[in-house]
Amino acid sequence: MIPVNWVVGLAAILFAIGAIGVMVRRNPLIMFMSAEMMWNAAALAFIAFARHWHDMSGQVMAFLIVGTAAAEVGIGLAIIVTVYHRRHRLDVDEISGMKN
Amino acid sequence: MQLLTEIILLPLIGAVTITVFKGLMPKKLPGIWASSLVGISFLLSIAADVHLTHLGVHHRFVTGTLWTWISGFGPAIGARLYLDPLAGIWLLVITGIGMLIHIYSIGYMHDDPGKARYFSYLNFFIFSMLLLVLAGNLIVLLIGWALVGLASYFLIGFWYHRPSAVRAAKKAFVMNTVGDVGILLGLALLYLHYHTVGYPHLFRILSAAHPGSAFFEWTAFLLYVGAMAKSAQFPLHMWLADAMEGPTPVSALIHAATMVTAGVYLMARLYPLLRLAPNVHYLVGAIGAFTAIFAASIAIFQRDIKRVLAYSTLSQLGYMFLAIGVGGFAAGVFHFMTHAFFKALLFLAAGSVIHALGGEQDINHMGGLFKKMPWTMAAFLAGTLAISGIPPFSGYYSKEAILGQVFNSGHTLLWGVGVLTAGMTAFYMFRLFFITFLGAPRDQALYDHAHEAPRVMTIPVVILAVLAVVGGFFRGWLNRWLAPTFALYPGASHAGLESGPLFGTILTVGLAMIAIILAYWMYVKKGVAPNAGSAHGLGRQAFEAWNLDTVWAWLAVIPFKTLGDWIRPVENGILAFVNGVASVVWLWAADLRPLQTGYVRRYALSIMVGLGALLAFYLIRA
Amino acid sequence: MSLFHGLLPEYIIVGFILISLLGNMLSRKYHVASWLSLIGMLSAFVASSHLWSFVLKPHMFLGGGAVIDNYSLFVNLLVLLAGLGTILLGWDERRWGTEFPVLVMLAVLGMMILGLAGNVITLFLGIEMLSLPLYILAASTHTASGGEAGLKYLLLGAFSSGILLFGLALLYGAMGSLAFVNFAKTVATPTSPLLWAGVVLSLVGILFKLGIVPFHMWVPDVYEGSPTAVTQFMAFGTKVGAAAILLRFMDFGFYATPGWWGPALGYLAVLTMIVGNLLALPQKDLKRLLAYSGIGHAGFLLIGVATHNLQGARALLFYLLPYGLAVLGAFAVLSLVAGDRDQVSVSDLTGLAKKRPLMAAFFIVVMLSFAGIPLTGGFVGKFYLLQAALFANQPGLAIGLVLGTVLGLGAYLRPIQALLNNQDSDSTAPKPKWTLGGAVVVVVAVVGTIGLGVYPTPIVHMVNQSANFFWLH
Amino acid sequence: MLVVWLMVVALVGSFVTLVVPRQSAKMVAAIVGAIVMVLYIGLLVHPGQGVNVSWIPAWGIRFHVGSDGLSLFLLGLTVVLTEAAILASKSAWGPVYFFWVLFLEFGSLGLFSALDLFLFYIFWEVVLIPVFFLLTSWSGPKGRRAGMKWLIMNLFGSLFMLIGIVAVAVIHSQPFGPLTFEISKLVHVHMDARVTPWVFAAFFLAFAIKAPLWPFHGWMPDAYREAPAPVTALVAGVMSKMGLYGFLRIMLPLFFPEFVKYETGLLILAVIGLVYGAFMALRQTDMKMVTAYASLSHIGMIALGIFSLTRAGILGATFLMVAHGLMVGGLFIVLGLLENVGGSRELGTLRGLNASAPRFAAYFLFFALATLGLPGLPGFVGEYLIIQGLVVHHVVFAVIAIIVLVMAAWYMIRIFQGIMQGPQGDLEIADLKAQQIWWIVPLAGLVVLLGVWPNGLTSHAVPSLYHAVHLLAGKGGSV
Amino acid sequence: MTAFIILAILAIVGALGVVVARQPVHSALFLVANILSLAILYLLLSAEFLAVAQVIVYAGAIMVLFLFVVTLLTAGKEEGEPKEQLEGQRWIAGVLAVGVGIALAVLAIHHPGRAIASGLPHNFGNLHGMGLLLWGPDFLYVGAIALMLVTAAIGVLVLNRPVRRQAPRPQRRNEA
Repeated sequence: MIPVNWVVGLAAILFAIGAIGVMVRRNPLIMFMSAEMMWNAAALAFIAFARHWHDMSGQVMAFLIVGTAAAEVGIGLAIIVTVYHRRHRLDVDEISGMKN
Repeated sequence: MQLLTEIILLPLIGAVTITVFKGLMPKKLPGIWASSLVGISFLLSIAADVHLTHLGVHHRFVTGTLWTWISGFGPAIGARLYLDPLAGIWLLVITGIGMLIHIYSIGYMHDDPGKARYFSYLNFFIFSMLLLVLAGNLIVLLIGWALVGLASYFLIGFWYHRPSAVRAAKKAFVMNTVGDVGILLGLALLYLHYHTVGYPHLFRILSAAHPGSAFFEWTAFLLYVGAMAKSAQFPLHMWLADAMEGPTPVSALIHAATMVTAGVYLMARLYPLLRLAPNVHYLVGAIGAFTAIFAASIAIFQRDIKRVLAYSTLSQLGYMFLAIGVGGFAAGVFHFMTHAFFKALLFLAAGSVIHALGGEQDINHMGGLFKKMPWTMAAFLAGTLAISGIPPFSGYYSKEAILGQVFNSGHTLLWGVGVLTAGMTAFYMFRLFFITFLGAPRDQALYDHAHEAPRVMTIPVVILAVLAVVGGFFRGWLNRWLAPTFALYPGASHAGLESGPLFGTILTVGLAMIAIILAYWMYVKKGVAPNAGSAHGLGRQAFEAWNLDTVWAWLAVIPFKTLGDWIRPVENGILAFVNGVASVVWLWAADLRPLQTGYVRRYALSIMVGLGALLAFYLIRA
Repeated sequence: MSLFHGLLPEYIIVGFILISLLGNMLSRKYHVASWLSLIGMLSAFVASSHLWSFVLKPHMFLGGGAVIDNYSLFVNLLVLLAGLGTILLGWDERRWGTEFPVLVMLAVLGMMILGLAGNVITLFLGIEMLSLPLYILAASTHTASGGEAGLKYLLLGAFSSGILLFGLALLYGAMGSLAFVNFAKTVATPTSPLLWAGVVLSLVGILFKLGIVPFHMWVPDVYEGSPTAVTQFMAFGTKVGAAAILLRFMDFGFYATPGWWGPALGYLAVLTMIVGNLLALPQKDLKRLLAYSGIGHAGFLLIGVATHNLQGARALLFYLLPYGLAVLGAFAVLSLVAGDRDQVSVSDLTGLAKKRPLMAAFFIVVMLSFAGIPLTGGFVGKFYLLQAALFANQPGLAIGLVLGTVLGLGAYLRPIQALLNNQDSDSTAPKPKWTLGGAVVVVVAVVGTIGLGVYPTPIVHMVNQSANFFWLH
Repeated sequence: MLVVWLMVVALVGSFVTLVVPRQSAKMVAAIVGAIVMVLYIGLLVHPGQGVNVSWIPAWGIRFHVGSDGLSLFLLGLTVVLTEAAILASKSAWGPVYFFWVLFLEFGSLGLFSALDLFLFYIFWEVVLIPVFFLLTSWSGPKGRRAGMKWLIMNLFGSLFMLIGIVAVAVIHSQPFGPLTFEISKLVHVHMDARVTPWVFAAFFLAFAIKAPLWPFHGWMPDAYREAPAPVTALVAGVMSKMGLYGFLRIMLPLFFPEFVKYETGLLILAVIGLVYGAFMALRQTDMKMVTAYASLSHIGMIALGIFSLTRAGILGATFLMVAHGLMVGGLFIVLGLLENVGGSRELGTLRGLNASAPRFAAYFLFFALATLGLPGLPGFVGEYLIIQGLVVHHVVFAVIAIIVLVMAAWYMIRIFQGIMQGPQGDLEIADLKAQQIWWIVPLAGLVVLLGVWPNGLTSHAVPSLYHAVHLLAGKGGSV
Repeated sequence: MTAFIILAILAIVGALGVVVARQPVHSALFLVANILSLAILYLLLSAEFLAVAQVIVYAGAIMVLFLFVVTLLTAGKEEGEPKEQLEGQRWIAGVLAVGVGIALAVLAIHHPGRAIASGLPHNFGNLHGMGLLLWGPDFLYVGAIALMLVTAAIGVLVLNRPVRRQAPRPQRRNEA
């Protein structure tokens, strides 16, 4: 028997690590991966709670998260490619022309 | 009532028509038109006074409301007119002398390009003065009061291209406004307490009141401030001498005969109120006496023919107020009447001289004119004798009446001042007369050009001379005429004309005679220069009117201007505050802008910060 | 009423998306897709209006996942308006290709889903469906700023969606259900920490879309970098969607316990109103200026939620319309002035009143509506919000609204004065050209703005009806 | 009903000026103004019931307009001054200018006839807009700044008033009553003692800024200086009355106890403005600024009358509002024409003009005299009534007020003489031609009429005034 | 419990690896590890279907896509990140995220929950159960996902179209 609360705790930690990734890394791909990790953490929490409540709608939600993530990754990677395919470095800080 | 309306409106019609149609009128028409309108007004005034005599003694007034002037905050105030014997005297003097001066002006202003404008102003003045005198309540009186001030402003500044005239006009206007607002506040107080400012009603209420409360003192004082400003009592007197910048007939009419006596009128009118305010009542007399001797002291040293007359006017006004101050209302009115005659006469005669000398007013350039202008000289002499109080000229009677009453009332000090002033008056008037008409010509070129005035100018002068000579004989008639007015006021024991002790008369007349002889000795025999004594020392101070202009400037003008300058930084501060708020907002915005760094990771961090803050917020609240 | 009937507008949009895709394959003519989407959205508009009278009582489907009521229909109408405006403004923008109308319709669909969302799943799906096409549209100009806009939007969007999802998960954990209806039933008692942690996280996700300070940072950059028509769509449509879901989420799901979530939103609202309008002041780029003003307006909208009363919900709904109309008008004029460029600075407007008086007049009207001057819809909206704030006994919100409005006024007056300025105008610069689509949008916006300002009664009635979801409990 | 027609004609007319040919815009505007005037005369004859229809029923907002004695003459002021401003404007300023002027008339008419607080507020802000545009487009870069300041400052105040309005309505509707914005109903609102001062302050701020009372006049110098003269006339003549009208129409009935409570403070504020404006006017060398600060001083005087909380004072304020509008409006118009021909407003540059331009001098002097409160002209009537009101409880303020009257004579005569009299300068200007300014004669006539027969106004104003301030009875004193 | 701890450590290590790894390829590989350990965790949480979906979709499809793009974009380019330039970014981000994470974790762990006594329902989380839901009442959600995938397809199409900078505005009369 897996302690559901602990699983959610794990999800929270993964979520935090993902957040750090987004804020700290400068490589857009890694940032994007970190964001995906946050989504994954949320999916994990949903599944854990679904188990806790004996309610499958949480799992449906998790499934939808996975599906959406797929679509989002498709678009995201396309954007990253268009932005970076001519650039020297994968550095998100270089993309800061608009400010103030 | 209708008669009163017509009397008032005729001059107004004149003023309006001349203003509007002056472009269309032939050159001579405005003068004739204006004079004839005032003449008709004069005839109507006589009719109105005659009408008064048919009324019962205890009901001798005509009054009525033309329309409701204002209502809504208490009992309505009407546009009221009121004629009683007191006003009747003024009515006659205003229209009568006004008419003469109009006629005189036709000659005097013959060559002036602005004469149409002049006559419209003059007519406007007559209208305003009539409104003042015939007012049936204090509000209408105040309107007339201010309008005569305005007319005086117009006429003083008639030659508006002269800076001195402009300055004098401004001074007159502002000082008169001081008087206006005094009356305004006084009448507001009266209305507050009695819910009326209409005449017979107000008199009745005041007559029933008991003297001594501070309210009466204040009200009376405020109204007296109005009279003070208009009648140029010390310390609000400086405008009058400067007012001589206007054409001379104007000085005769406004600044000698009529307008400046409005204060006397007001004080006489408010006799019941003064009775209730003994302190102010005494103040009126004291200031009157002081003004009289003060002005006389200045007049002795003046070199300008009109200025001498102006200060003598001041001095005589002081006499009138002195009379009122001791309760001699009838005496005051009497002196007003005779003064109107002889002072108008003096001014017009002086005007003839000035006219003859091509505008020269400095007596240093005059002398020996009696040969060239006999009529004028005779008239001037009559006036001078009258003002000096030599019997049997009119001035003697009125001055005697005043001094007698002062003596009888027990104000010995004031009486002494009055007597002394009488002597001084005789001195400076004869100084003026001797220097102007006798002796050798001081300026040959001017003298050669001098000529007797045209008939249109001499005739009014002669008529006035006759009046100045015989005016004193109206004494008994006046006493009877005014009795019903003062009979309306209770406790009017001293109102009628009285005569003083014989030694007083002898003293006064004797002093005057000595003064005349002294003047003759000095200016004819010894040929002392007119400006001798005014070069330095006390004489210079007196010549400069004791420098009260400077005092006033230091007391009022400069503080006000300085305050204005002090306020300027405050204003700049307020404006800067508004702009400052704007720039602070702008700076704030500029300070916030760099937070938008353009780095996407910073944006993410900002979201995280928000998240953390929200979580903390709930954690703390939970 | 069946689910199919209730979802008719959505189905119509889906249908037209598919038809357009098909059409794109068959014909590469640009205007085919535009016409299709135009027809599609108009029919959806008609369908939504048609449904209006059927849903006087809310209908719930999918176990509470979809709520068809006047509220959702009103949101539909607003969103479709935004979509129609975008299509018309982008009518001649051939460079975006035939996919542009399809993407707009997809985003519109997402916004419509947000309007009817009744559970966590539809909330999430709606937000993602709204965002994904917008990521593409933002990046679609192939310029540096377009790419930057797309990238920033994408990364931050993914980040905030992650937060949102985690919050929703926590909520689910606390409630045991995904439907807002059940939240409302469960939450009546004092709350567990897990619950409010979930609320906070999901709020962050939604407020991010709405552009509330401090989650607003993406807004100016994305607005500036995106093509003008798309910016308009973001400013209007996204706000509608986000505000709609925020309102439903908080006022419906957590109606019973307003006291503990209201104040924070109030503070955020005041902060947003002031910061947004303040930063709009010094902007030189017109789109950026409007972006910051959009942030400020998000603050105004948030008042409607923070008051957590019926008036607030109504006022928010009402305010969306005049705000949207003003956005339509402003961006339409902007795109006309911009011509082929994507950047318009305030000084580009100089002398517009001389060159195109009517265009200038219309621009002035919408600017005044932003500023909340009477006889424009913006004023009525602000008035309603103020009413809500005071009914809720929260004068602080009212004062914040006033300060924000005054600051905003300062920002809006600058373009107005620029276009009235004849002295400094560059007479050689070409006159902006009217386009048919732009003209239609501007006229509709201006007529609507003034109409709302002069006689708002019908819309007020609609709005009051729409906010009835509030009384479900 | 007629009052609505006035507004409709002004509004429709304003749009008509936009579509007619450019050169005939002024004529069309003048005709529209004249039609409004004719309608207004009809209104004078049959004041009528006004209109009261539901507008936004959900919030209990009604389109309720009407004219009673309090507003009737302010409507007249608007109508007359607008026509004068149109006639005094240059045809070259173009149709949009006249559009805004007529639009301003529309707004002002609406404001003065609104009996619903919401409607009042609508018009309150609507009138701000035309002035902003007139300042922005018809004057230089400084005008743009002035316009910005004008709009932002006024809006700042009025938005707080909006909070106040809504607060009053909301409080009135508690608990569970329907909302209403009818002034006559809101009068009966019971507010919590902690809330009232704030609501009071909210209203006060808006009215004080618009009037402007000292020290809320930060926008005033710039706006008055930069605006075209006819616009200045409208702002000083009509718009400054709106704030004061607000005091009378809204604040007095709503907040009478607060007025009693803060009376001394309010009086001090007003009296500072009175004195301050006079001192500033005394030290200005720009003739327009003299008038501007004189206007500030007069606003202080009117406010003094209102805050005296006596019948006479309030009646005087009502009267002076109308009279001051006509007088100062006329003065600004004349000064504007003078500036057009003289090319300057400075005291030193312009001097001794009477010789070349006697008509100018005459009109200038007439309006200057009226403004300084010469008895016989309406300024005096108002000032008398206000002083009559002040002496009831506040003699000190009455004394200060009369001192300022003397100063008024001083600064007005100073500026008049400086420009018109004295030795003639190098400048010779063309005098007014009759066809240029025939219309100012009726305006002057109106001023004279008001001064000679003030009862025509006051007797009409009184019933509604006492209705508006019926609470005065509680304070005692019929004066 | 042991299994959970092991999986948790694996997942956390994977996650940390993503954030720490210097090269994107390594990050992607760490993410795969993380995802796989999570998939196993799903199994333990009675979510068989999702475990499978996680492996197929995430590890199989998404990560492959990532790796593909990584190689596409990093090929022939300088690797590694320059030093942090934003002042305090790491520090504040770390503190905040760790704080938030710990707070959430603590909250979650201490959440009392309401234990449901009865066993899991039939078909809980397996293919059958999910199928019944996804092809039954929740089909519309799946439709939405489908539309999103379409969007993604369109997006890729649009974004990688040949660039036409400053395309001229179409002239109306030409069209006619």
